[in-house]
Amino acid sequence: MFIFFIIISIVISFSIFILKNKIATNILPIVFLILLIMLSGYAYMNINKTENYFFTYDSLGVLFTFVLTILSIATYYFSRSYLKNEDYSSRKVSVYYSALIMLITAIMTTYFSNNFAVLWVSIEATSLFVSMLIFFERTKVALEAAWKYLFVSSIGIAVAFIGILLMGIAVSNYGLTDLSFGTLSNVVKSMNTYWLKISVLFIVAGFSVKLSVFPLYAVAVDAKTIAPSPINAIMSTALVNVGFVAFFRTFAIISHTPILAWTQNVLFIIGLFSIFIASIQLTRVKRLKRAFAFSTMEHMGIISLGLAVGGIGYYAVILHIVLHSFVKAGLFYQINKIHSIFKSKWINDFSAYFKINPLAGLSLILGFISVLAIPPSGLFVSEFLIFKALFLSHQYIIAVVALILLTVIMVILSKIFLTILFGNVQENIKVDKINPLGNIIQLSFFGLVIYLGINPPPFFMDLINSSISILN
Amino acid sequence: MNFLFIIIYAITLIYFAYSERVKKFVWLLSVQGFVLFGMVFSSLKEIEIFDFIFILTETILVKSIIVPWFLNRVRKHNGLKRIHEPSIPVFYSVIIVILTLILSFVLSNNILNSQMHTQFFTVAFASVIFGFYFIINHKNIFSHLVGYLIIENGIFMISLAVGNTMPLLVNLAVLLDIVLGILVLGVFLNRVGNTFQSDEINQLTELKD
Amino acid sequence: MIDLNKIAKIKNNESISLKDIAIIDYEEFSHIVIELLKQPENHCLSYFAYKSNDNLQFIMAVGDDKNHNILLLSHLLKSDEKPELESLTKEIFALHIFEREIHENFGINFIEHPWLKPVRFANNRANKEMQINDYPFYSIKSEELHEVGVGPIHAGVIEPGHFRFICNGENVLHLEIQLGWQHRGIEKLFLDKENNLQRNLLAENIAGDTAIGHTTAFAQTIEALAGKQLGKQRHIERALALELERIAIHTGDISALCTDIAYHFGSNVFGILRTAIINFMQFWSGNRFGKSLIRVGGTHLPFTEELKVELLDVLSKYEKQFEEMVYITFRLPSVQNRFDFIGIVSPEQARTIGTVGLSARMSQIERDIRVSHPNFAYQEFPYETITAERGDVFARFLLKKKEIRKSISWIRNVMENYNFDASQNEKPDYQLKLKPSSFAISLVEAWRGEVCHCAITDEAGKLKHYKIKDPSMHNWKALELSLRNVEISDFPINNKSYNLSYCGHDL
Amino acid sequence: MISLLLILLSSLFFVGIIIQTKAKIAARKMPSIFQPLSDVIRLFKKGAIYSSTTSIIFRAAPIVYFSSVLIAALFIPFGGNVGLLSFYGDFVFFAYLLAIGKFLMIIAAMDTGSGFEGMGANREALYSMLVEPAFFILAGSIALFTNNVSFQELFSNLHIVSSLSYSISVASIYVLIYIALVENSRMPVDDPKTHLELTMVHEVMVLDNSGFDLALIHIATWLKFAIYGSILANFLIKNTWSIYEQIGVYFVIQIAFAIIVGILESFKARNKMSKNPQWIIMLSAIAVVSFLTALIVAHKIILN
Repeated sequence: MFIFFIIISIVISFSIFILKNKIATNILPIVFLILLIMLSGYAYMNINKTENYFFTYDSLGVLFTFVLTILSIATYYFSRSYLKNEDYSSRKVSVYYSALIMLITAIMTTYFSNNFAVLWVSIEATSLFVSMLIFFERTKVALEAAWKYLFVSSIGIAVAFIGILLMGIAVSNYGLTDLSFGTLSNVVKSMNTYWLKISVLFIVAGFSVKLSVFPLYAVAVDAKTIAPSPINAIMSTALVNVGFVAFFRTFAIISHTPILAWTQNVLFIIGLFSIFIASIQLTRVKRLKRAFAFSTMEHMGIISLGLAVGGIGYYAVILHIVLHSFVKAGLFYQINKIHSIFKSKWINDFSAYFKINPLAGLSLILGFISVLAIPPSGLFVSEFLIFKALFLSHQYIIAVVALILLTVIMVILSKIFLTILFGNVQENIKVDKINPLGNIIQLSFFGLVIYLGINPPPFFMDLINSSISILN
Repeated sequence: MNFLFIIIYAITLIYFAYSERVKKFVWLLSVQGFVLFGMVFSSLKEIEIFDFIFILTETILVKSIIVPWFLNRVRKHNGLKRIHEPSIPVFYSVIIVILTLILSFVLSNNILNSQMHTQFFTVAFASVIFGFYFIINHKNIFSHLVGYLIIENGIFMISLAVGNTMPLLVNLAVLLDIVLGILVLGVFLNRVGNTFQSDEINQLTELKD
Repeated sequence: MIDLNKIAKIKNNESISLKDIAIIDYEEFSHIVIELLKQPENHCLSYFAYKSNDNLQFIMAVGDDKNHNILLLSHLLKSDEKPELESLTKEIFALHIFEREIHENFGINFIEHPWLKPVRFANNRANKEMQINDYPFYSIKSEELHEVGVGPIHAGVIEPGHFRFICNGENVLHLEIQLGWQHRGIEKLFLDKENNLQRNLLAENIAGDTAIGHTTAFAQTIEALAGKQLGKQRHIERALALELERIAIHTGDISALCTDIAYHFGSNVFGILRTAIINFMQFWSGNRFGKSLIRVGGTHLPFTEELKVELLDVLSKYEKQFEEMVYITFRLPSVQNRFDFIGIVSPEQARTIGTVGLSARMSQIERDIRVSHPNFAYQEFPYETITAERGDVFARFLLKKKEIRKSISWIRNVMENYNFDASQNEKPDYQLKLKPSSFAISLVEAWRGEVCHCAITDEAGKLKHYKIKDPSMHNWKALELSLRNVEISDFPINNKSYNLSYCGHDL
Repeated sequence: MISLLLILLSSLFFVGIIIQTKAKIAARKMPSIFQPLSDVIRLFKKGAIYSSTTSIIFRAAPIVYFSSVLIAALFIPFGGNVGLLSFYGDFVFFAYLLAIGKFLMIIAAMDTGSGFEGMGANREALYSMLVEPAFFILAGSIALFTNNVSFQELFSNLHIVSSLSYSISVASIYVLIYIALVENSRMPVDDPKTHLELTMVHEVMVLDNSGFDLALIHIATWLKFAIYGSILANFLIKNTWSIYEQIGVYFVIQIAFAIIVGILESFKARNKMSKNPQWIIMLSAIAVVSFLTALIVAHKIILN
């Protein structure tokens, strides 16, 4: 089934690319979305089923697929308005959609792959398609960002590949020939810890490009600054989740080996450094998207901490990343709106958004509350759980330092939000007819976050719990 | 016989550190491709026709013919300067590459694993480390691409050392990486060359706030 | 905007009555000069002073490269006035050398000139107390720096000149060049000798490697003063000789550059090739440098159809070997490594110091008399300027090669389209009657750059002042600039790549 | 004894062959092969002139330089025959003997107080310093390879059998040829023909030497070339050959070496001065690689 999905997606993407006409760009993406919904339903039905040898519908994958499906639908909606607003040629539009469809397919492949090689190949594929989308506007800056993203993520992925190869040593010791996660987690236990440590370092450092955490955070931030906002919504959420999947799978393999404690320390370092760098960088940002890119980095830092601390942290981490996906997506859709109203990308050019567009202002406030993890945001619940886990495992220093840094970030982001929301209306701002549907989608995202945080439905909890069951 | 190729590979790394000419970089990459082929060929225990064809395409065709040809085209298309000035003087680069090689040989000596061909590690580590150094050291995009390819060659050798039992999957990954990476990177490089009128990396600073 | 109507305008190789050159006061003069020279198409050809009834008359010739005009400006410093003028150098740096020369000759104090000192220590210098031995070199006081002095006597067989380097280790921070050891008082000799043949011989010896260039300029100046119109063929012959001289010297330079980087193969082959060309000159004129070929008012050695056959033969042989050797040399990595990015003079710098000829063209400045002020031959057979981009030694090396090719194709064009007529043989006329109280100017693009000769006659039609400007005057400064932040061991190749004239500068 | 005779003999024509090769390539008339010899004889006939600023060092330097090179020549073995002097670790002594002579030349150049000579001495000192590790690493790797530490035993135990030992000897010969070029101040490091003081290295150092002293310096240079040529020859000569074969091959190698030098100098431009250090360190780098190879061959590094 999954291999058919990939083939059909490629066919759809390719035909959009070839046909280049309005009908294709209007209809085919919808066909793809329907396919996506069907696949996520199918995956949920056949949970833990292995298909085509390389793919397994495991709970984490299914959970993320749900998120991706919802985001894809929203992204499609906002992409339409984005493309219409700027009035791009049908050729560019077709490139946009075909790349987007391939990106979503590649992301799906990473979620479901049960094998390091396939995971690695599909992550490589995501960088290719993302860089095509980053370059979409064809400006000098876009080119710069796309080039840097492609180059550094290629290097990051090469580094990760070295790690995977080293892990392959363990497998080859047993005369096995596949790199599936199941096999690996069975054999690495008896592997030389020295080599295992090196391989973990390589893998983590390499995939940090995708998770946009320390050490290779910079290019992802740059890319997110430049990419079209709907793409940004995918990049900061589903693509980051790809990085998380890679981290998580590696961690799952390691979790039963003697180097677990060491790996946890590595993750602590990554997490703390990411939050620290994000807070430093946030003091200097001038572009709105960049601010949010660093906010993503901060959240991913928290997730690393949660993954490192374990226990209740595992649950919180999955919850956090799912909720973060919805919040960030909603915010990026909103940023798209802000940019098109103020015709600028710089924070200093924005003011009095609340007066100009009250409904959007309201949803921005809600997003603001959500992203800063202020109750009733669901992120508050997950963050609270992570810090609780930190304190429970006596990581006081880390917890306190992280909290202080989070406070700093909160202050800076609040300042940015206040600048945008209030102040005097600028003279040259003309507001077009406001379509409430977009805001409703965002509001429903933020509502979903609150709902999932406070009262998670049982199937959702089940998925999370079964995802983390391999860790415990 | 295998050691001979390893030694030649080590010497190509030294030449990479030594030379500043763009043409030389491309040429050296091509040589490395042939050396890699030699390595694979001499370490093959029995020749299976499919494996053999695959390796032939990957090393000779891709690494030493297509990629250098493509890079040469990019170089000419963008009218790159003949010399790429590194930020660290060549003198120190040569010393660094020597140290890297020694380190890498000593490291490989300490690996005790009967399953691996530790001989490949000797230059593979050096190649990866040097590739990173090369990227850091050079200021321009084209050289970055070259550095990336040096890393790729190092990875290829690690996969030779490790992937005795599972060559196909590993090689497929490397091949995909090279073809997609280089073609797309190259296309972007062309565009960068067209847009920025210069191949210096310090031109690419508009993104910083 | 300035009113250009007031300013006297002539073409190249023309004369004008002195009274048609309006004398304006210095303030207006400076204003006009600054306005003019700020435009990139204008550059100063010559600026000199001469004694006229105890007063000092200054004349400046500005070349307008776009409209092919030469603008003449003049101002007067009365004998009772204080010998002081506001320096124009601080606005137009290219004038520094002219003001220094006037300072040398007449002791005029140019106020706020950045580095006012005599160009050379001529016999007829104004301030006899200044000695060349206590020449004020620029110096930097620092513990880390040291000075290296080279010359005036050199290890190779070259002319005298002193080079003072201020170095930081192997790197040159500053180079100052002091010339003037070669001063012969040529300009004065032109006035002393009454006979045009004697003058003609003098012109051939202004600079040995530019014999044709200087002699042509001289002959054209005198002919302009006499108002004599030469036949077409003479002009074409002169241009032909000029191009042959260019090919020969450029080939020699390429050979010498190869020698300096110890590429002996190239050095030898290009040396041999140069011989082929100068041997043809010997065949034509009896002298390898073309001396005695160009004479005032005509020539004893007209170019003939037989010579044409011979020349084409020589050129085709030359070209074949040249192309082969060029293919090897210019691609040789060790040669490229040696020349690339060394001694860069940026287009802005080159424009500021007012370089001419090859030194200007190496940094994208299209300054070429053959195009901007063509004489008859280049009007009939137009020449296109070629420039190089980077302004480094390699650019100069490359430009020499390209100019050789261009010259050969120009000669071929002439050979194919012009039939030399043996009946047109004007003999030299040394008794030409010069117009009284006139000014004449002649510009020639010699191989090194523009050669400018100016002459002024008195009321009786005798030469009153003769002014020679060799392109080296401007271009030595380019050498100084290209040495900045270059290793001292790269000085020889820089020097050779310009191959500037000592005697042409010293006069 | 025989090796000393051979070195002396071959030194007579070595530079002559280089000059002849270069002349041949440049399509010029060749000077006699003994032209350098007659130049030196002419110099011997002249008296030396000393600058008034120089001290005893300047006068002593050429003699010390010459004798150090001459003594160094005594260490060179030939085929199975031991050199006149030979002891445990003599190649270290050999290298420092040459260094002493060079050192004296350098301070003698400083002694003249001329700016140029100081500059040249400075450059020469730098290059000698850089080339030293190359020589020692190379000697070390051959010592490791053969398990011996004196010249004679190094060469007599050198068995080139496997492909790796071939690669070691190829690398060694390559490095040795270039070490010889650097030590003798030839192209691409230095141009012996140049007339430009600013680019000179060795030539500018001996600018103030004249007559007898200059002749000694010239002869020392020839000897040095012949010494390096002999070392190269020792690489290739097999002990099992008869003595006549060995002598024949020896001269062939010496002549080939001279011709190679001549060809190198004709078809290549010299290095940029700032490129020289990196060019010389390159030799050390290649020597290191051959050292690593020797380690593998000697099973000091165990790889599978």
